[in-house]
Amino acid sequence: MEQPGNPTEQLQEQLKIVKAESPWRIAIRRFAKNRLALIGLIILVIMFLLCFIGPLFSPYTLNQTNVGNKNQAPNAQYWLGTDKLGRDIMLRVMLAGRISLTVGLVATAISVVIGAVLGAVAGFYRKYADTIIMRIADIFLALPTLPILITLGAILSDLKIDPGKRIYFLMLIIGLLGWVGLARLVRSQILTLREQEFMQATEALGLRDGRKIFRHLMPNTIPIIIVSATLGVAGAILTESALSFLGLGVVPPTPSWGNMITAANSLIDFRKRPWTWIPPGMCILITVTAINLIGDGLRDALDPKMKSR
Amino acid sequence: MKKRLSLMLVTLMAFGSILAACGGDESAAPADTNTPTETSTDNTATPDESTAEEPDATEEPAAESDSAIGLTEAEDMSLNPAAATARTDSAIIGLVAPQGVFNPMFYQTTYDAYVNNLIFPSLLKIKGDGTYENDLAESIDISDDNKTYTFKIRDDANYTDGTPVTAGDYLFAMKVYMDASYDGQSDPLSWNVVGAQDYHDGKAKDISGIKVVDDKTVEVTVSDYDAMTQVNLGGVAPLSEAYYGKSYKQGDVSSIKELNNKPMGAGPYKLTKYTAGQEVDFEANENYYDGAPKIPKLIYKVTTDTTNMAMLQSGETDLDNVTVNEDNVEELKSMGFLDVDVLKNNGYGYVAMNNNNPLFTDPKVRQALTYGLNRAEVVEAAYGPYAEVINIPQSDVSWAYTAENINTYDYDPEKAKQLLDEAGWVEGSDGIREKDGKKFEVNFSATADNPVIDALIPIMTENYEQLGIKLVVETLDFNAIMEKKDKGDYDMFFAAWGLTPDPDSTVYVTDGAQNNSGYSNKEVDELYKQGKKELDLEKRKAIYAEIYQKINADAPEILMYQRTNMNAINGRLDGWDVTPYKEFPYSLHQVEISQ
Amino acid sequence: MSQYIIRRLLQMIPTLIGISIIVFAISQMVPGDYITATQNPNMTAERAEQLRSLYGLDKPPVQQYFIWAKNMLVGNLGDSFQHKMPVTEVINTYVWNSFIIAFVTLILSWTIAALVGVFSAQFQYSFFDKVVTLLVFLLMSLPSFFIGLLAIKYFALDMKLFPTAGMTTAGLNASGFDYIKDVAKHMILPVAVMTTLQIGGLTRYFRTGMLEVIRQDYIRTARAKGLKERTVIFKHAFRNALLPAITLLGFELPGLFGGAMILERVFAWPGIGQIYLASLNLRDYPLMLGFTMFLAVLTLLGNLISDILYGVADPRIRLK
Amino acid sequence: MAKELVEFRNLETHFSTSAGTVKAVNDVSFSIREGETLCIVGESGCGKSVTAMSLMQLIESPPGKIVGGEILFEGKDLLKLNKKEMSRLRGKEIAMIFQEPMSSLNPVFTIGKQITEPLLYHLNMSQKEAKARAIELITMVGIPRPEKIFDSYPHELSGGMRQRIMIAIALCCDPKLLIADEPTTALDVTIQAQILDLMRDIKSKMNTAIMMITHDLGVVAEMADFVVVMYAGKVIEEAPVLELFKDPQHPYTQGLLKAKPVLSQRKERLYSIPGQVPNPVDLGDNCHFHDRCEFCMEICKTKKPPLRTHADAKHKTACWLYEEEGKAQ
Repeated sequence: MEQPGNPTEQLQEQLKIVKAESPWRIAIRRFAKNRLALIGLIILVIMFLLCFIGPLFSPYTLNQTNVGNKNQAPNAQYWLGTDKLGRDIMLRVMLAGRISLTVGLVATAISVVIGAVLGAVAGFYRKYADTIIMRIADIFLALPTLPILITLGAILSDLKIDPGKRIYFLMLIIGLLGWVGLARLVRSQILTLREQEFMQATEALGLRDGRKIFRHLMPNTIPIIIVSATLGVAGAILTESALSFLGLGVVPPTPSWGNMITAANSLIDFRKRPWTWIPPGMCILITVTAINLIGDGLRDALDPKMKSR
Repeated sequence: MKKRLSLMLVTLMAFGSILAACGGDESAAPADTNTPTETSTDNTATPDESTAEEPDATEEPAAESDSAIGLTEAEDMSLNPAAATARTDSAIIGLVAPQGVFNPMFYQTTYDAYVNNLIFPSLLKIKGDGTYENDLAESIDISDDNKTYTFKIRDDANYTDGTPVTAGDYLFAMKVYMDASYDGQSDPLSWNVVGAQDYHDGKAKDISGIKVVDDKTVEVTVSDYDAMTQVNLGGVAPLSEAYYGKSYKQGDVSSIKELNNKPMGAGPYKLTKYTAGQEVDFEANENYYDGAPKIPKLIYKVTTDTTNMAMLQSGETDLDNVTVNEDNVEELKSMGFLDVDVLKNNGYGYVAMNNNNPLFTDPKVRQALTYGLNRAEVVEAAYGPYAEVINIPQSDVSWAYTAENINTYDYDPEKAKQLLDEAGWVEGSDGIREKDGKKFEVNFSATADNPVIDALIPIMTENYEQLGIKLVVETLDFNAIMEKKDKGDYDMFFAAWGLTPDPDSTVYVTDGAQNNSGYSNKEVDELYKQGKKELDLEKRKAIYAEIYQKINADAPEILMYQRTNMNAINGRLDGWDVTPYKEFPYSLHQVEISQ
Repeated sequence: MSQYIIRRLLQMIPTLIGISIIVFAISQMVPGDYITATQNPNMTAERAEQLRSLYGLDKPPVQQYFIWAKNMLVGNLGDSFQHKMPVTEVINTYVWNSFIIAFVTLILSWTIAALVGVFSAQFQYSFFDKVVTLLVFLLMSLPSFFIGLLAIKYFALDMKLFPTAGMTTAGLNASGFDYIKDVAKHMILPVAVMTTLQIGGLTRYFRTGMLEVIRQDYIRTARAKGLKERTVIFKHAFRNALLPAITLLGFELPGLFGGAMILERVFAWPGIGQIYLASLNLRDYPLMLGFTMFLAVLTLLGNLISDILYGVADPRIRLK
Repeated sequence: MAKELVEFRNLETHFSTSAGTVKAVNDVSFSIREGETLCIVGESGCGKSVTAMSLMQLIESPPGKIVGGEILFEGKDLLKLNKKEMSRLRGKEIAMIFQEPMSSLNPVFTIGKQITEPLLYHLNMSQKEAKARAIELITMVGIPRPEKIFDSYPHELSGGMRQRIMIAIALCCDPKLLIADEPTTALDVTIQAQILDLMRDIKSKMNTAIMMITHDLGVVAEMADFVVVMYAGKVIEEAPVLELFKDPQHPYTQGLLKAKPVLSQRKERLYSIPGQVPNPVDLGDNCHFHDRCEFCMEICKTKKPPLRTHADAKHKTACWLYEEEGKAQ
């Protein structure tokens, strides 16, 4: 029962076990042992299943409007009620999940990978690499997002890209816009970490840079990456609905959780028709919470400082 | 965190734009209605139809038809909150933030116009039915050739600084209009005033066509006239040369623009304080020539569509323009102390078809697409009783409106199929019609921030699928759609037009500045020319009726609906005279407080 | 250190030039211009031509860029098309309204987030921690206008605790302290909502930072020295947990002046956010470009300041 | 004989994990006398550090918890003190240095600040006095140019210097007991020797009792007056250092000594104890070493041997080999 060790010790630990079992294997084993993380994973899987398989069992279809049934409260026929065009909210929430889950996860993954890698490289090599990467980050940060998006939307339209496929561009764009913050955070952590003794040890061992960065430095930045990712997923899901208006996202009537919530945009909707916004809101909440649970589990699993508790 | 921030930023920006656009014509989007036309202030005579093209947003279904439109009086004034009744000598009017361009020549938004309306009277003003009457002008004499207009300004008209309104001030205003550096929204050179071009080009120091006969009389000569000339010339608001002209030099109007936030005119109110983005305070002009306004103090308070109802409810405002939908109307009526006035909007929504595109050159195809779309269902779904399907591009409250010999294109898929067959588009093996090996596949662009689109897209997609037409829908930024339109690189898009009081327009004229669809019909062109030149109202009515019948038959675009606007007014204020053409500022000076 | 700062400041020059070129290029690519965006139905081709030449929009883009850049160097951002006054004046008129709420929000959100984060971390997986976590996620799951509307409904309309919207009471002719009091009263709701939204993410970062730090050996050392728990947490642990947050602090500088488009709108707050949005919708390029560059400078400065602060706060980092 | 300074009586410290309860310290009793150096030896995870942390009451809770026993310090039961009283004791009467000099100092504060902190807090010195005392301490632990060091940050110092600083911090309030948890493990050999010299030096100067935790018998031989051997949360043998080295009784201790290379008697290969430390979760009530013990008997698997004196009065062993029941088998 040692106290959590420091990076030096951690390195020794790792060196000891490199042969026996790779850190990733250990991570998987630890992750599987983390109950909360597993619950998070299960919730996420259930969400996916519901969204991708659920609609197959629905008696309604996407384009089916029925003004006579508009704004119904949840009832036996419409379990979650209907919206202002008389569409089944249950079906829409599930269909919306396909878009929102995919966009949220993929876009976040893109920005996290770019942000973490660029941040780590900048922090590790410093000098020119740092200057160049960080100045690019500055430029990204300073660019006016909305005009760029409008322009991109127009360009995609001019190129006659199938509107159904623009969602891929959307994910890419949200991902590309989101990496700067994380890059700066990771960079500053790496700047500190690389000055620590255990890095001198890796120096002595003659490890390659890539290994130093990804094996020894990056694991220490996992917690912050996870926070960033959790926040990012929610952000991406909500951002999607905004970008749809610029020709970059889904086309109505295709629903997304974001555009379903945004559709309820007055005090009256809020008061009179909670069933229009609570389901998509809950879905985002559940997704974010699940991802956070998984994230915490991942962090504990990957964190060498956390010993076999 | 930054990541979150930047994403948030995107979200913010985009939501912002949505909300902005959502506000509907009256409330928000700078890009739409606020466009001044030369019709601007009181003169509103403008030749043209329409102000904005952006579809009017955020309206929703509502109550039942006929009763839906018109004024519903407050029922129980005892419910009036103390905050409102405490204001015994003032009224607060809620509106979207003006930009501080308080000059009738330069303003950009409707809300700046609302301010200008109170401060700068023109020679003419609009009446409730969309025609004009004298305001500052005591009389207008028109020469027999219709080219010389003699305006006589009222003797009792004085600026709020006590100096009289003179003919010279009119000339001064005209000079500013004609100045080369004038960058307002009007197109004064199109008024054909003799000598205007020379003044504009700096070749002359005066405008030869404008003669100051005496202090109160000015004579304007035009090189060519039309139905709009009198309104164009009479729509000018004289500007005090003594106040505005101190540092004016030909070719540089910047000294006048510098006074934009310190306006001084001869109107019923004078501006006492302007706090950007918050409020504009006015004080009654005791010496107003039409009689001192009955409310001594007036405040324009900035509201947004998210809170304007709440502020009416709490009594913080006395009047506001609220987006029309069933919820809002019901809510406002239930407050009991508000007069709720639902008015026809001067405008209509439509689906444009590119008439130059081989797909749509055949009128039969365009008719088929109109027959084949269940417009009534779309409008019902989007607006309920607060909008109507239209079949001619004119408001049914206009004098130019006609219902005679107009095909209503009621939903009829069989007829549509038959027309398509006749046009040579036959169903292919995959169920999609084709002609000469080309599939009938249509790209449709629309702005997304709008209740019509929500209903239109699914219904349209399904309706057209039945006809054997494949619809590919995209949502885009409004300006991006307009650019596609300008380049002619589009099949169909959804938009809306605003209507001006006068039916003259270039929307359906071959190569007209506003012609979006590329529609061309020589007869229509000729009729529009006649209509513009004709000064007799009855004759004009006949001409425009004919125009609308031809357009109706050609179906250059799918006309969709005319919707409504709503003013909610605290019942303690009486004496309004508001119509779709005559907005609330025009009768403010006669409104009184009756507790 | 001063060498480092000078070098970074020098680096800002090419960066800003790069930004200005990209921003300008985007403005050229965005569909529509002021003339088309204003949608004036009476606009004849001739008048459009006149206006474009008045505004210099008819010149080749490269020439336009250099004119713009040259004017910018002497501090002239040009005149706003729609406001008909200098861009600097427009910005100056509205930006301070945005600044005051952003500033108060900044102070509040950082203070609260730090405290909540610290407690959340110290009592990880406690009831308090779980409630905070769930609340944070809940706030993240709803768009900001939603939360703004909610606040108005409960606190302004139902409980009548605060004014509904706006920055001052209409017709109030107060000055001095009364004026400040009035503005403060109007500020409470928007600031509260913005703070709530900001706290969310920040709390997560602080919590994570603290969780990392309190497991470090030097915290054990501090405890072994017999220091009070409060000293251990707030002096030894917090100072280290704050390090990543310094990076985030740099982002706040442009945020202070950038305005909040949605919430300004929801609360009818006369801030710069809505003005900027309008400039974009109307393609009022001088205002749009000017404000973008203004924010760009602040962004770069913010990052520079955060880098310097980081170097100061963490002695292990050598700024070279 | 010196007075007893610390006495552990039946200390029980448990950790709850997802896999079950770990009795990290299981019924441990021994004592430390004033001015004496006591070494606790054992493999990783045998509970030596937890014993020390229990004394400091720095067990992370949850998951750790002291569930039973007493720790008497100068006759007072530390476990009965409240938080404030305990923190008054920590750093002042009982000081501790750790295995990892690299990370045991706060990276963002200067050395000076970290040394003066307890002086200001425990002894209420003025800033000036504290600084003077700190410089004195830095000099005492053998670091040249103390003024400069005073204003340095930890990362500017080498590992050995940092451990010296840790010692300086530990000594600043003249503690009666210094706990050193593997103070030299992370250092290289020459530095190790210097640090040990320094500690011996200090002990002789200040008459501080030292409780040293180590798995290095070399260190034990050099430093200890008295040795406690722990295995799987239990004390299995305790004796004065010479006695233990001369006559190790418990098979585990014997194994440990065999495992230690000795220059004078080079063997073909180093001896190592076969098998592994048992899984610490839910250990039975028996001799925990039984499955690695070459002398294992039936009773070892079923019954826990008591810790008892056998030959020398100060030498106690817990092993059935020396018990009647064991011998009987």
